[in-house]
Amino acid sequence: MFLLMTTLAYLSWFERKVIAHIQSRWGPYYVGAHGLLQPLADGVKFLFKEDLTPPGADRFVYILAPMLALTLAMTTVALIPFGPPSVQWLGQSTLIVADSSIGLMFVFAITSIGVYGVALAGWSSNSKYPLLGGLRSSAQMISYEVSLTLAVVGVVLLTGTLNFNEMIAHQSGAFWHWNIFYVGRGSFPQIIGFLCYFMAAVAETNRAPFDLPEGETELVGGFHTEYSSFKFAMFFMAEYANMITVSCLATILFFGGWLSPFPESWTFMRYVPPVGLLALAVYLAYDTVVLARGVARIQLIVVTIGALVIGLACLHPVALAVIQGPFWFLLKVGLIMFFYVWTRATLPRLRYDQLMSFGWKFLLPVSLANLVITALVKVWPLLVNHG
Amino acid sequence: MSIVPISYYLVLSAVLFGFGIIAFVVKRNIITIFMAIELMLNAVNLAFVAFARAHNQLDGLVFVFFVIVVAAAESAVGLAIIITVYQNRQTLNLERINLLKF
Amino acid sequence: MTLPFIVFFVCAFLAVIGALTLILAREPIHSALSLILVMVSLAVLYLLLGAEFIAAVQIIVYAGAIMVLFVFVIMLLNAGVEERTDYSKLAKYAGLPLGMFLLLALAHWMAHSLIGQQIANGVGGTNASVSTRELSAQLFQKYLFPFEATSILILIAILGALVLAKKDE
Amino acid sequence: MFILDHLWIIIALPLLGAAINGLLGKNFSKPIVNSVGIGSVALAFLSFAEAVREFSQLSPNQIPWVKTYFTWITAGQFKVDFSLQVDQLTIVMLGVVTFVSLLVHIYSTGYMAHEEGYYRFFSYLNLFVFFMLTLVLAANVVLMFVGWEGVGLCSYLLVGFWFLKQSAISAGKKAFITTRIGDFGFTVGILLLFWTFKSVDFNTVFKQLISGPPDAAVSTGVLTTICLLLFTGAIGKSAQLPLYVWLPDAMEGPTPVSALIHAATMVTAGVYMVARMNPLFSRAPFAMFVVALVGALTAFFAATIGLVQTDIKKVLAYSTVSQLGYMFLGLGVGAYASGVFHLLTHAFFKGLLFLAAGSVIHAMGGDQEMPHMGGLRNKIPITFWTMFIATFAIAGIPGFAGFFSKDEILDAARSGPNANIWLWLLGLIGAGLTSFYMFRLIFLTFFGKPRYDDHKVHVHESPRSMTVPLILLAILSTVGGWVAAPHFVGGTDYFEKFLHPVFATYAPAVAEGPAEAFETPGMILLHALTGWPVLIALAGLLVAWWFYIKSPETPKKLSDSLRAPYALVLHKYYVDELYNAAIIQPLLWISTNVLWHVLDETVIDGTVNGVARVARESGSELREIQSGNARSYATWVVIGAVGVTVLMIGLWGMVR
Repeated sequence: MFLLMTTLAYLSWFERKVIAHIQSRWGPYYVGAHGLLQPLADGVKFLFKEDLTPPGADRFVYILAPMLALTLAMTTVALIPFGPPSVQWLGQSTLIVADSSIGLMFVFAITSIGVYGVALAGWSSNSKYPLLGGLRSSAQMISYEVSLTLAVVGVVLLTGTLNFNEMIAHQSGAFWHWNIFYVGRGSFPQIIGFLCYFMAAVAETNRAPFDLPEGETELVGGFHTEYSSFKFAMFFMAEYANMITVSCLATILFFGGWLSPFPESWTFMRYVPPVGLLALAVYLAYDTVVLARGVARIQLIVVTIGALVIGLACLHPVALAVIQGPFWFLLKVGLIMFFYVWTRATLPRLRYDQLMSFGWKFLLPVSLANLVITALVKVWPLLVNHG
Repeated sequence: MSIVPISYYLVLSAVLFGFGIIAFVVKRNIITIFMAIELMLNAVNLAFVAFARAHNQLDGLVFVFFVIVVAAAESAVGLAIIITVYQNRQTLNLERINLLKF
Repeated sequence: MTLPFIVFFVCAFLAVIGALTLILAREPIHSALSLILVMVSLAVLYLLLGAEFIAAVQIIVYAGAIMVLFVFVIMLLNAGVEERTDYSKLAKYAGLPLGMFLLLALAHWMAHSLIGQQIANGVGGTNASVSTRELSAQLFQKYLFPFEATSILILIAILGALVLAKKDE
Repeated sequence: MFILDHLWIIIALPLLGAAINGLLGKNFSKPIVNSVGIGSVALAFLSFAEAVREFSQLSPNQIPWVKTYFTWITAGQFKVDFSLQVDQLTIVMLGVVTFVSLLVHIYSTGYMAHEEGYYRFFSYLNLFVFFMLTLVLAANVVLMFVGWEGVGLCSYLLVGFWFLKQSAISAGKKAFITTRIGDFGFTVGILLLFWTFKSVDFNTVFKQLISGPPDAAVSTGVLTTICLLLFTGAIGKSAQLPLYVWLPDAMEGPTPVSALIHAATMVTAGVYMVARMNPLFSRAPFAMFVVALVGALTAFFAATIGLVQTDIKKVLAYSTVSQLGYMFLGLGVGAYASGVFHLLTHAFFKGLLFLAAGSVIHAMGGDQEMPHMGGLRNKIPITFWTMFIATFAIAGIPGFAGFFSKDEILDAARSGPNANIWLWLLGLIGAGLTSFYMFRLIFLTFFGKPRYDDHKVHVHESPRSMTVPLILLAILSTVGGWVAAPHFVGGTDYFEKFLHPVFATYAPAVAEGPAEAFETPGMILLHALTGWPVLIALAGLLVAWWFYIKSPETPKKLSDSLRAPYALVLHKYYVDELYNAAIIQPLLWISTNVLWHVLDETVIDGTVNGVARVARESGSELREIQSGNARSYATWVVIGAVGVTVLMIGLWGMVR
């Protein structure tokens, strides 16, 4: 849990950093080396800010909304397998909290409920901008959820299961076995599917360029305008949590989850994770020596040592075995997150009608077509064999 | 897993259904009444699933599936109707919408 | 008191509370929320009954789509507190008692229904959770025609909704 | 075996034509209508020819050739297929129908040229052909009945073709209703047939006749009843006593219609039906006798009425009736082949007569009264000659078609299996009368000095489209007879042999078929007597000549001297009046006083109004409930639910 929270927090840091660099700025820098303590500071700020509720707001709903948003957003993570079920700890696989035979559907179920958070928030704080924002964002989420699901169904067709682990197992082999690339008998590479999924996901999580509900310029921050301090933080985190969920899903569905991108035969590839960590450690060490001053230096030393220790620990065979899955998984997720941020940083915001027409008139048909083609390709061998 | 007697589920569904009916009669707001209907449907679904479980056969589940689909369609149309009614009469109170008069 | 019992009673309790609030709440949105509560707890019950797929569908469609629609309409029409009019004397006086009667009668009936007892004697005790595969097989073989029919129904519903909701010039 | 495998084509063609003309014809130009109408029938005729070719290649055990296309009706045991059948009889009828109707179509293009609703006429004609072919090809009674009613409908439509003319309309109605009386019997007959044999398929039924039906309860009585009922249908359709009255009135229709429907084809449907049902009839002697009797009487009476008619078409109508009588006589005495043969020849010469009459009327500019004619033979030679030949044929002058057929019938009546001398006598006299009134017609029309004034009427020969059919038919009425020239005139009697299987296959074991009848020793005597009809025919000729050429005043004198019988005959034995007084008036009275005033006004209206009143008042009470408040409705629903629940729990308690 705590881990998740911090991840979320640091996600914001990560984002700001990336955007900053993309926009050739330094981004958060002063709080700790590379602003590594920035999230902490933010958190503290959120906590100690005054929590005010707009008059005439429906208190119950007003409080309920952000909780709903955050809890739901984080629940989904429970269903995500971070590593192979083979990794056992106290008799049950540790890297997935709850393994359901139809995990995918549950994820969708929960995300679908996620709308309420937004909608209710917009409604309960009775003032028109939030209301509009709420309406818009919920409408947007609903309409994009359709194409999201459709895009995913393609994969479900290929793998023929709703269970994450089975899906991943289905993609085992090197990276050209992943659903997104794999071309084979009765299999249609889901590249289009992925693109649809990604766009839909971006919209689903109300991220730029689909983030009108929160368009500061027109809606003064959208549905959570009225929210302050910790509740706001909840929404904030919920958003990132959703991002994580979505990219995890993408990883699982299209990029073979925790599988290594390389064939089994390349055993030396197993040493990539520790080596990477050690490299990081080295870099940090260099930082420590050359750049950092004062508190930052101490802090950097800590981090460096941490990385060093972990990296070395990972060289131990058991740990090596354990680390494989999560490492690759997190790496892929990280990459996708990077994409996210990238898009946000580069693309301009759409207009609302554009957004809707894009969702219904372009995304939906395309994903449908993709689905149909996939189904045909899947069924084709049968037909041929019969004919 | 389910060592809870089916009859419990049945009673629960009965109770929910009854509440649905009461809401159906007592409430004045069209939307709420509509929700009451949904509630009844849900209760029935529960009974269905329970029975399906009892007989260890899937038909009940399939029927639940159908019920849900139909409910979706129905609510779509119903809400559209409600919106139009509201546009025409500026009220959601069922008792102010007395067009069904001879 | 084993785990299923606890889960069951918790969910049942929640469901009943939800139903009650549905009746008592004067804000439509509260009713909607309580209804959502009912649905979710029902979904959990489905899980308990081993109908995973149905549970998921229940949440996705009911809680995720239908109720969203409701909330939506409520927000759209900005439905406030409902007014307590009593034009219908019949409903005013007869409604509640009849409903209560029906509730109790059904509950009693169900409680003493043969099937309930028979299951209580452990027929349903087998904890095989229905696999989605079997269900879909049923759906697409035995119930293919109804399935298609419902799809058409949906289509019609969509059209109807469009026609109704579109602003007539 | 193309056509035989696709028999439906034959009947589909005219239907198609009818549909095209009927639906689109309004905007068609005449040539298109013609090509569609005639073309469809011509194609039907060709396919008939092809069918004959293929039929000739069938081995005897393949006959009757039955094709079942789909199951038409199924209700419990009652199962009717849409199945068509071809055997020799069918072939003959097919030939007659397709050929004559083809000619009539061609003829009509000339005759109807100046009429309103040209396309309508042709679509009706095609429709008629369609139904007639269905009737002929049907392999079971029900399908046959469809055709049967269909032709009735078409006859109604065509008789009432000039629906602005009151007489035409009423004539159409009369035709329809009178026939309906017979059809009622027919229907009951069909039901009884099914009830007895659990099938309506001809062949199934007939097989059962040979090998005893499932429940061996088919007594001769039942058979007789069935036959009589079916025969009532025939009486109605083929205008026999006592239901012949509609046919003369049916002459209100256009002449081609009279030629096709009321002379050549439809009216012979009854004959065909009886011939088709021969196995049944052969086993019901009494029914046979009735048939023969009715036939003979009709032949005689119709002939007598024909004597004094002045309307040229009426004369022909009555002669048709009497000729049909002959056919039934033939059937009745067991000479099915002869009956059918007469049907064939009659189709030729009577069709010819009507068409010629039509041409005469055409020439006279629509006037049908013979007293207004006279001396036309030079004006319209073709018409004259063809009609003359036809007259010879019908009068039974040796060598012409009618001679053979009629003589065969008379012979059969005299020495056939169930011969009856009295019937023979009736027939004989009838033959004399026939030749008399026919020649009377000829003389009145074509000989003597013109009794019309040239200024008003300008007589002209008809266009080729009308004369060609005349000539063709004339040829056939001349030589047509020889296909069946019986042995005793040295003929091969091909026709007899051809039809033999139809009537012999299911013939009862005891009574030997008519085919053998001619080999009986009585033949010798028979030959001696064959002179009789000839003589009497010639006698008729002479008398006619005497009356209307030699001394034209004799008829006047005669009619004056014996006024009563003359009037009697002139007014057709007052049959119409009789029916009017005996049936129609009482019916009217009952309908007005009982059905209308009592039953309808008091009982039915009373009930209806009472119900309405109850509804209204209870409604005005109940509307209080309709408060328009949906909540109340909801409550009502709940109340209902409670009721049901209480009920069910009660039941449940009982169940447990």
